[in-house]
Amino acid sequence: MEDSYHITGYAEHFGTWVSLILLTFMTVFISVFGADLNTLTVATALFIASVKALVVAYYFMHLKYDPKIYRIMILIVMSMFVIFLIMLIFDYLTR
Amino acid sequence: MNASNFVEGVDLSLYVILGISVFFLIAITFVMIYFLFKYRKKNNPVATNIPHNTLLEIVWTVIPTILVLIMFWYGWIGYKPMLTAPSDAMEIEAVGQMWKWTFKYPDGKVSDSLVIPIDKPVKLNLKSIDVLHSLYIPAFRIKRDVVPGQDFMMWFTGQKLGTYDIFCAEYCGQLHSYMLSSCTVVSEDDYNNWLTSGPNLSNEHPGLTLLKTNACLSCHSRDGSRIIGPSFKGLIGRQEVIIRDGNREEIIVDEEYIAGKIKNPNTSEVETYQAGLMASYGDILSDDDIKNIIDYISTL
Amino acid sequence: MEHSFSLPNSGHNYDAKASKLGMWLFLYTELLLFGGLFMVYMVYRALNPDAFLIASFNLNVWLGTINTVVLLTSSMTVAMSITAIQKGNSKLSLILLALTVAAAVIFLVIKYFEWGAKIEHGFWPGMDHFTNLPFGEQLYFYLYFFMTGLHGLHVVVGMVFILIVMKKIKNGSQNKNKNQLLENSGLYWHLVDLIWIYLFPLFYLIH
Amino acid sequence: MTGTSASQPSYLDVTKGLFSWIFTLDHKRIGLLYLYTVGSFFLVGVILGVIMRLELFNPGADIIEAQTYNQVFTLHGVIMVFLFIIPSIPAVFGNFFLPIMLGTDDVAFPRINLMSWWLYVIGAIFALGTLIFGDGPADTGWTFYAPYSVKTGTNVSMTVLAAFVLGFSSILTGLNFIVTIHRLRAPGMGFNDMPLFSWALYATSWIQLLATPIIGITLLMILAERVLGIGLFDPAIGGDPILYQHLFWIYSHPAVYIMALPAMGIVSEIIPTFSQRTIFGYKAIAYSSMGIALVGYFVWGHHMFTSGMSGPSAWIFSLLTFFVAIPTSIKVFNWLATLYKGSIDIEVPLLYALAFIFNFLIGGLTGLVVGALAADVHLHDTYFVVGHFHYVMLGGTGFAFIGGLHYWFPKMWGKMYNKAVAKLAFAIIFIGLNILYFPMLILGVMGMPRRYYDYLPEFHTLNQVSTVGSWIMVTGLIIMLVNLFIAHRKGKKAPDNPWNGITLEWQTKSPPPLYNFDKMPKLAKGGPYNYPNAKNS
Repeated sequence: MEDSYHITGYAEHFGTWVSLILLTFMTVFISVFGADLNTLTVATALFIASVKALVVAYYFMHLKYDPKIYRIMILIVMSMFVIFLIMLIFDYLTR
Repeated sequence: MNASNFVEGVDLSLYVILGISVFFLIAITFVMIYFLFKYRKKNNPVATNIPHNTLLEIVWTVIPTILVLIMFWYGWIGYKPMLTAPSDAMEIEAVGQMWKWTFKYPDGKVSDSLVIPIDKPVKLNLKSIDVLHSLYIPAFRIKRDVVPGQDFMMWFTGQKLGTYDIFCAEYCGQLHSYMLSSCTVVSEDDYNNWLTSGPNLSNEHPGLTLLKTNACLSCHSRDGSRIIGPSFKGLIGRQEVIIRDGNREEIIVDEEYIAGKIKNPNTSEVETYQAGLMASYGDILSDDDIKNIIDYISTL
Repeated sequence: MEHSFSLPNSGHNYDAKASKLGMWLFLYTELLLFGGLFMVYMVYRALNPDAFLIASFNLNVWLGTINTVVLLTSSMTVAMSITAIQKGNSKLSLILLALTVAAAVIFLVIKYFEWGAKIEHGFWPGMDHFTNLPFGEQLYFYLYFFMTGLHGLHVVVGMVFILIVMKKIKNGSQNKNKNQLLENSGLYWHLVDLIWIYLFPLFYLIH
Repeated sequence: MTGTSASQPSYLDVTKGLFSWIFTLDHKRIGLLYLYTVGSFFLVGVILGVIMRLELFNPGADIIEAQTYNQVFTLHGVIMVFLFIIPSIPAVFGNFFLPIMLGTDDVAFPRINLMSWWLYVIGAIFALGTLIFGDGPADTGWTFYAPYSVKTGTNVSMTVLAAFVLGFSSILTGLNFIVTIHRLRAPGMGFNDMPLFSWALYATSWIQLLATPIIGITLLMILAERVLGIGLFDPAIGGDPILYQHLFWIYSHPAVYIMALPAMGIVSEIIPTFSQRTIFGYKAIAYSSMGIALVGYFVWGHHMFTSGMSGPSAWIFSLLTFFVAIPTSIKVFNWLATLYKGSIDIEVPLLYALAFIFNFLIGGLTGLVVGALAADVHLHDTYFVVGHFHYVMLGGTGFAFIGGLHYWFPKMWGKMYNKAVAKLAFAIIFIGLNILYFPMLILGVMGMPRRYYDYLPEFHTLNQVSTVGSWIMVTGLIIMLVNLFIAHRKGKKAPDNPWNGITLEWQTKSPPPLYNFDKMPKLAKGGPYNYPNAKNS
């Protein structure tokens, strides 16, 4: 019954943390000092946020080592949500 | 001739879909009942397992797909022309409020029913001053929500002389079903005569006219009966219990209080009445108007 | 109750996988709960881009950044505590969880001062300064309070979860072989972090 | 009759007393708790509906005032949607039969299951509490459209809170079922060996799980707007009422499939059992449930064609709406084909299932009419829509619910009802339903808007016909209830497998023992509906 499961090492967690902190400072830096990027800042901020979210989900939340079904489910849920967003904003932009 | 230019497109889509639907309803019901008797236990004691049949399944996937695409198409072509009004359309402002329609013509004429010339495109600019309404003329097959804070429009061409009902189709509170009006399609000449005939003032008190045009009388009676808000009869000098900031207060209603309530109705509420239903009329009525209204109320 | 026959797949067995799956499903509902708010945010931001930009200058980016770092760190400690208990080191696991709770408290304290400053300056709905703002900026602050408030509530709930798990580790009912409750609280805590990862740029970083 | 020596007591006899019921962890008892509560609220909803029909018998004010009428139809909507239809089939029959059909002894989280029933009760108390607290029940319609729902003085806050709590209950039920289906199927039962009712519940559960949070947060925003004066949807302070409608329908359209899919699941169980042959196109039916669930998420905009939606958006939403019709029609054709060359036993459940197909066809096909953009402009918010969704909800889901009740009644209580009376009740309900709702379709085409307390004289006759229909239908419902009640009290003992079904619930005793099975159930070879007595083609 008991399947062997993957135990993530402390070092790996620490590495994840370092990369997340780096990404945080990157996004703050771009936003506060990189004003010449103009409208791109929103896109970059959201892009970096998504990278961070992915890192948290993959390593901290263990998705990387979980059965495939978990990744498929979250992919479906998130893409559904994104389609909601697109259809909603599409209505507002075409008015 | 149809009552409006949209009747044809709407009815066509309706008939196409209803036609297909009725066919399927009858056919499926018939087959169902036929099987029920043909394969009754008595007639067919041993059933046959048929797990599936690919060809049949493809057929009854593809045929409905084609049919719904046809239905969709008729729906779309009937709807598309409603989206853009012709540039030469006559513009009228249609205002919805609890529970009254008001139509404002370009040259200043105001009416609570719609009168339009035949064969001329009319564009209604829809405004709501309180909650959602929906202007619906069944005979013209058109309907459009009237949303506060949004500038929506609808347009149509009346093609047949006559008077048609206007309903409010979006639920808007207590007297929703009484928010009726009418649309009269008249000849060009009759329309011009109607337009130039002055407002039917006669000897009506200007304050009463204002109460009528602003739908005040939907909620406040003139004969002392209780509707949604307190009655106007004997209002000035009446003792009322109001609730202001959560405190009960007894006040004597005076002119200043009434003027204040017209401008900011929801700062206090009269006990046993619902607060929050009245919109502010500060931007709609001038100080002179308010004076006229109070003058009229004092005569009741 | 006498139970002479039992089925191999029974709803009464301890099933770590079922409980993990259940937790993930619950997280989806949380994501969509905030998702609804993100939709509102997106639409109002699209309708009032300038007002949102102006209003966002009222927030302190550095406090936001510190809070981000605090939450990320707490996520790491909670992840490590799971590693610790899986390796059988309950004590270390407890210490790491205590650190997580401490981080949560720090986060809430900073949030408290941030909100306090806003309210002191009259940005709370209904206050004088607030009612004089343009509609777009009012919406920004509505959403700011609503979304960070709801997020704060989740921080509190997550904290309570972790405290309960700590108690269970202490009395040994969460251990090397049976630690799904800890893992689930960890998942919940990471979700709180995930949501903050999006709230942070959306409110603080839209210069 | 009853089976083995190592027998456990029946789930009904294990323990006695009220507390053994309301704090039970047994999925069967929770299913019955749901049945009693859901059934009671259905009756309350019916009474409210009858009051409305009486008021509409003549134009003008008859028995109640306009304000009361508005509160009655709101309460009718809230009760029927949130307290009856959404929990009806999943929470009653899903709870009772999903674990048995999968060959296990309970759902994955029995305690969460009990909690979800309690949340349901709390939500119900909130919903009915509006009768006592505040300024009376909400008068907004069950849609709570802003800004009216923000302005009105009636107790919208409490109603909204009720819907929020009920949503939570619905989420927990869905979550429980998904995990149960993933983790607790009997050894050897793959996803494609599950009964179709489980498939339908699986699809439903995903909708409950993923759509409900959005209405939850939307209603919280309405609550915040009313209580704290936070202006998110009121245009007077910068909000957008159309956004409320978007958010509301993002949940409430998929919610329609929470109501419809389990009903289709029951019909997919009943038809093969009474045809005594395998169901036609198992995979097509199973996957079309998932297809409907998926596409159903992206069609919410069709409730807003006249509410200021942009042309291109309307185009997309209308097209997607029509795509929902395709998997639905596949199901109907499959059911029809299942009757072909069957050995049909015309029993009460089958009658309900076939009537379901008929009513659902009317409901679905009229749905196509309002899905078409041009026709919707005319028919939106008229009685056509009222007729349409009552055909789907009561004619469809309601009939499947009653059909399921007659199908599983002998299993649930081990008693059999009087079949002749049940058939009579069926006929009266079916006729009454059609007299009640068909005139509404015509009224809609004539242009009578919905939620009208009073109407113009030209709508008089059809309204009277409709009201008479409501009396007929209620008569039928009473006969049905009395019949079942008598059967429950002193019905003949029912055999374990009265319909000769082969899904797993028919392999255990009637009523089932505490842990559902006394011995390992045997899965049918070649799928759950492969009847051993039938010829193979």
